[in-house]
Amino acid sequence: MNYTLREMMTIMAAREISDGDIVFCGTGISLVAAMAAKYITAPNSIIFFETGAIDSQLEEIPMSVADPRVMYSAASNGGLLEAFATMQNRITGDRVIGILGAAQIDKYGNLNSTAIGDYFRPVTRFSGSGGACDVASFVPRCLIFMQHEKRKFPKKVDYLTSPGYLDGPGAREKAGLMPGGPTAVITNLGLMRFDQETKEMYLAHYYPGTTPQKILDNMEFEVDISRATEARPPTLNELNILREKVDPQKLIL
Amino acid sequence: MNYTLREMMTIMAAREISDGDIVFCGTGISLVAAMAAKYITAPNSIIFFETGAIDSQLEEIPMSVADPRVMYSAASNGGLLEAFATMQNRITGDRVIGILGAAQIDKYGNLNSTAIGDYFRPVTRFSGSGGACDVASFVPRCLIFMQHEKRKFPKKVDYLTSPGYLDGPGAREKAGLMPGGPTAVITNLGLMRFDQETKEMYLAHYYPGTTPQKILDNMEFEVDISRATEARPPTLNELNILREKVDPQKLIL
Amino acid sequence: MSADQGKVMALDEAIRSYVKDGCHISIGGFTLSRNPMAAVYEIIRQKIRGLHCYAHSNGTGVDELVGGGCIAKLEIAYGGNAKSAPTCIRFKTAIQRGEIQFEDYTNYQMALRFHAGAMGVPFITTRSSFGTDIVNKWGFSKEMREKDPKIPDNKLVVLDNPFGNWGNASKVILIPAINPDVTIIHVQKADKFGTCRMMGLAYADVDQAKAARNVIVTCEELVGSEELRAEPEFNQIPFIHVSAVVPIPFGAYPTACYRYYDYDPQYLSQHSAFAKVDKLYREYLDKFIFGVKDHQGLLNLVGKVQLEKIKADPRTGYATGLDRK
Amino acid sequence: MSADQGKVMALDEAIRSYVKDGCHISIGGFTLSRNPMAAVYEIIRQKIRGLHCYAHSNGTGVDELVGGGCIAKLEIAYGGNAKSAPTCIRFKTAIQRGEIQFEDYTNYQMALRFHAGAMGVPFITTRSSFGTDIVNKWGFSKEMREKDPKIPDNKLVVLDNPFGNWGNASKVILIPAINPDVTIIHVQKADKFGTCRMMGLAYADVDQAKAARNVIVTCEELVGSEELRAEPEFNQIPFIHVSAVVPIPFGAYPTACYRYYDYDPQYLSQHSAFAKVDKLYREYLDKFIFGVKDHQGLLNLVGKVQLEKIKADPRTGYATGLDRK
Repeated sequence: MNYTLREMMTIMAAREISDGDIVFCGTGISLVAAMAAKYITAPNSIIFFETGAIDSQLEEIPMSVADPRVMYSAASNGGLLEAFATMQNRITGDRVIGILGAAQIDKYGNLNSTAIGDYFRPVTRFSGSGGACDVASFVPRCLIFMQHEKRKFPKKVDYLTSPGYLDGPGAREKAGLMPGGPTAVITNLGLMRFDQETKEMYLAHYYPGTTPQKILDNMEFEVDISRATEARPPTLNELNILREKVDPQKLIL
Repeated sequence: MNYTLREMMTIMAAREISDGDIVFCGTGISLVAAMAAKYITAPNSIIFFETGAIDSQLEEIPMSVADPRVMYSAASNGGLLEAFATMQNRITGDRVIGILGAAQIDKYGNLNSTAIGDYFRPVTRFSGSGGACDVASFVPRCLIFMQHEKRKFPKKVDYLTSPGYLDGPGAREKAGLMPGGPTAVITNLGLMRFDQETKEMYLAHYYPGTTPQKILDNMEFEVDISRATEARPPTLNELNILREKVDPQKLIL
Repeated sequence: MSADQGKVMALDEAIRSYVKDGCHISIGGFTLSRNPMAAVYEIIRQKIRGLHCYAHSNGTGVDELVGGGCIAKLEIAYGGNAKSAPTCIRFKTAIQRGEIQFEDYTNYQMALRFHAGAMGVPFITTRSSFGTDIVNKWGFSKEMREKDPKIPDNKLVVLDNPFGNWGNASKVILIPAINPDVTIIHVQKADKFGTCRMMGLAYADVDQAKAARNVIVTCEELVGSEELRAEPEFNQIPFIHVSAVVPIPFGAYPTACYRYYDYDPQYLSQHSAFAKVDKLYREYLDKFIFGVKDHQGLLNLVGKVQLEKIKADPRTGYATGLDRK
Repeated sequence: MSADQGKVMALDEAIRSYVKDGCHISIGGFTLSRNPMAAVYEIIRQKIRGLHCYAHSNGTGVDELVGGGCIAKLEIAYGGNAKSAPTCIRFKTAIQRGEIQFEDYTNYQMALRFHAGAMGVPFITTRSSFGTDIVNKWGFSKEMREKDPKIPDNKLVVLDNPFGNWGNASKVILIPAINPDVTIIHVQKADKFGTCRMMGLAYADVDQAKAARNVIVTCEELVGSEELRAEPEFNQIPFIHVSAVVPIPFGAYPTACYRYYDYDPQYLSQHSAFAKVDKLYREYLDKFIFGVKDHQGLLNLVGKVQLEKIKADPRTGYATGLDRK
């Protein structure tokens, strides 16, 4: 069966979402994954946006978290304060799974979405945290989308925008953060998780057609590949959902 | 012309309100004073309540600041957080005049509305601060309604619920409070103000039919009476406003 | 819980499930408006004991809980209830007799404490109450605080402003968050999943709900989700915060529910007369609370004629011209 | 100002009165929705310089202010604008060239900073960003901060929880309040005194307005006070916070205004193409901003056909089926 790598990534993420989860979404592929999950594994998951929309009825794909499409028929339309409080608050926050992206990630899952090079005179400036640092600070589980390229998996991020496990076991708690941290990094080549003990990234799954070694070749730091298995490709049903129900206009995929 | 002492007190308070003031109101006589001011000196004053109603259209007199009558046709109906922020915030807070009452007041205008006797096993327990301490902490001007009785003007209040000038000049600032403090104490016998320098209460006006000495006899502490003049009684117009426009049902007066 | 039914429950079941002896509780509303009175009376009826109650100015409801013997500890800003009880009578009596432990705050502070709880921070800042006994007199001792993990170690903390004179403030007061085990509110409209639409003033209901581990919503009307979702910006509480939804017409009676009914001045002033005398108050409880099966039973005692009198005028939202003397 | 007219002003007069060279400013909206674009373009047209701008994610508006040369200092959480500019192009260019001073925060932190400003406290608490460069890297140096009384002495402060482990938090981050000299927001409906009704998401507009010394409200429709006062609980901003009211249909264009019109994907993607090349961007400014007298002039260049395409569908509130590729 034919499928694109973006479709594969989307399905890998969708499978990480459990029924009843409150899914913090950005736009693009992360949103498509959250929308797909509602048809696949998690019919009662709730999509919500940092702008304050909760359980939006997404008849069309929003291009921004402030897109009027997120406002339509939501359970409530609040504002930024309410949205982030939902995550900072342990009562609702513990039910949230975040989906983030970044320009760089290190082996502890720390993210850079601010700048490459010097902070004051960067080679490349990106958008900055937005709500990413907040989400990464607050919620117990995070999925991270990345493109697998050496420069995007450096030994040290140029700017630490959003906390992963900082510098290893116990570091989040010591710094003052809530427990939590990234649960999976989903790239165009495979899916990585973090070791329970060391908090270091390891390869959990490689996609059909690639190899653990090829993945290592695309990272600056080394990860354990001993636990890696081949990922299960998207099913026909999953692909139909993506293509027919979630993004029929092909805005994202 | 005949008038009651409560009418006199109400008019004395109403005259303290300037046009454009935002008037923080409780209920009872303080509310009637604020309503009367809109007909007399301050047509553009704005009545607002700690419950969050701003510029309510008071067709009937509310019996509580949570009475549905304060909600009708307001500019906005918020909540407690918004109401108190309006006063704590210097931008709007500096325009607010508060009207309070209490069980005890000392010479620096500190108020007790919590308990007489020991805090833990009081002889008489009152309602407590409500929003009074907040208002007294935040706003630059406060009017205070009191009954003139010795036990209500003690040397020291049994419990300091709402700050006046604490223990004198500079004490508010030293404690961390914003500048401000009570501007007038209006009783059934006269009107007291606070000396610019000493921050101590002094008698500014005594009502027709009473004397400064009689007022002194009704206080535990001594106040300067050298500046006292006789108060101007309510005019016919003022009385008509009270009786016909503000409280025709005689719920308060 | 089936999807069809959503979170809809009977009141007695909801109270039994979420309001346990000794739990920390807050109720919505303010003085004589939108208190969840049906729920309050059910708590009394179920003889729940030892509650730790957080209140800003929840007059009618908290006074009944005190009078009903349900409350052991009370953190409160205001125990008054308008003309019929400038100081709530059972509250006053209980404190004067040393029957409950209590601690005083201000209304803004209590609202901020719920706000901090809803936000998920341990404390929040204010500039209210410097130099007063609100700061200096603690109702709960340091020892008691340190022994009980459900009470913060300090009542309030004064902190020098670490940002210099930013905001023209040399100091601030830090006040600890509240996260009740359960909050009960009464709203005009809710759907079966718990999304709420309140009309008129919201007081501190939204933060009280969002701060709580469990939330019981009683409502005048159970409406379809599509009605509420037509204007999501006016739904103050989304369903994710709510544990149980209980439709109860007149669920705030004898307090007011804006656009539905006014407070009942007759019930409240009779209540005050009863509350002043222990024996009469016991008789009142026996007749109006223990003597009936549920809130409808109380409403039956009050009678249709009286309920008709307090019906809200559609223009003003209250009972225009109601005799309130 | 006469009572008849309320606070209604022409846009150029409102900008001239309240937006001065070097003043501290914030604008409402979020990325491609409800930015006060007519006001932004008027600021550029009036060649106001040296602004200190506070932004969470005010994508379109802030990027134009940067591109228009109006901003000297920028405190910001997010400089992105959806598909057409994942990183806002003039923002990116200005930072890479060292043309503006800037400092990074998170979206929640910026929202909280406005909240603290609205509340009137010098700082507020959060648990976001421990251990990150948001805390460790300051855009504005300690020296610069101490010299400028309009910038707080610290970017952020980490404080040990003085309430023990209350809230399961060992530490908190304190973030300083923002009180802009002026905030400009665009809303769906306002009355002539400045009471506002927003539809859809409010973002952080309410706190941005309440935190500011002066507030300019631009609105799609100027409506009678009685219309807004029929449901006061849904008016997010009462008039007491507002200095000027400017009715401007399509005042948020090319960003969206829920229930009125969608964002214009065509304008935004063309804009991105212009923004990538200095010369083209100058030509764009010359034609669309400086080349027209006012916002209506810009709308005329865009043309009625295009504006018709983005008109909101009454059911969904946006332009259903709009080509957004």
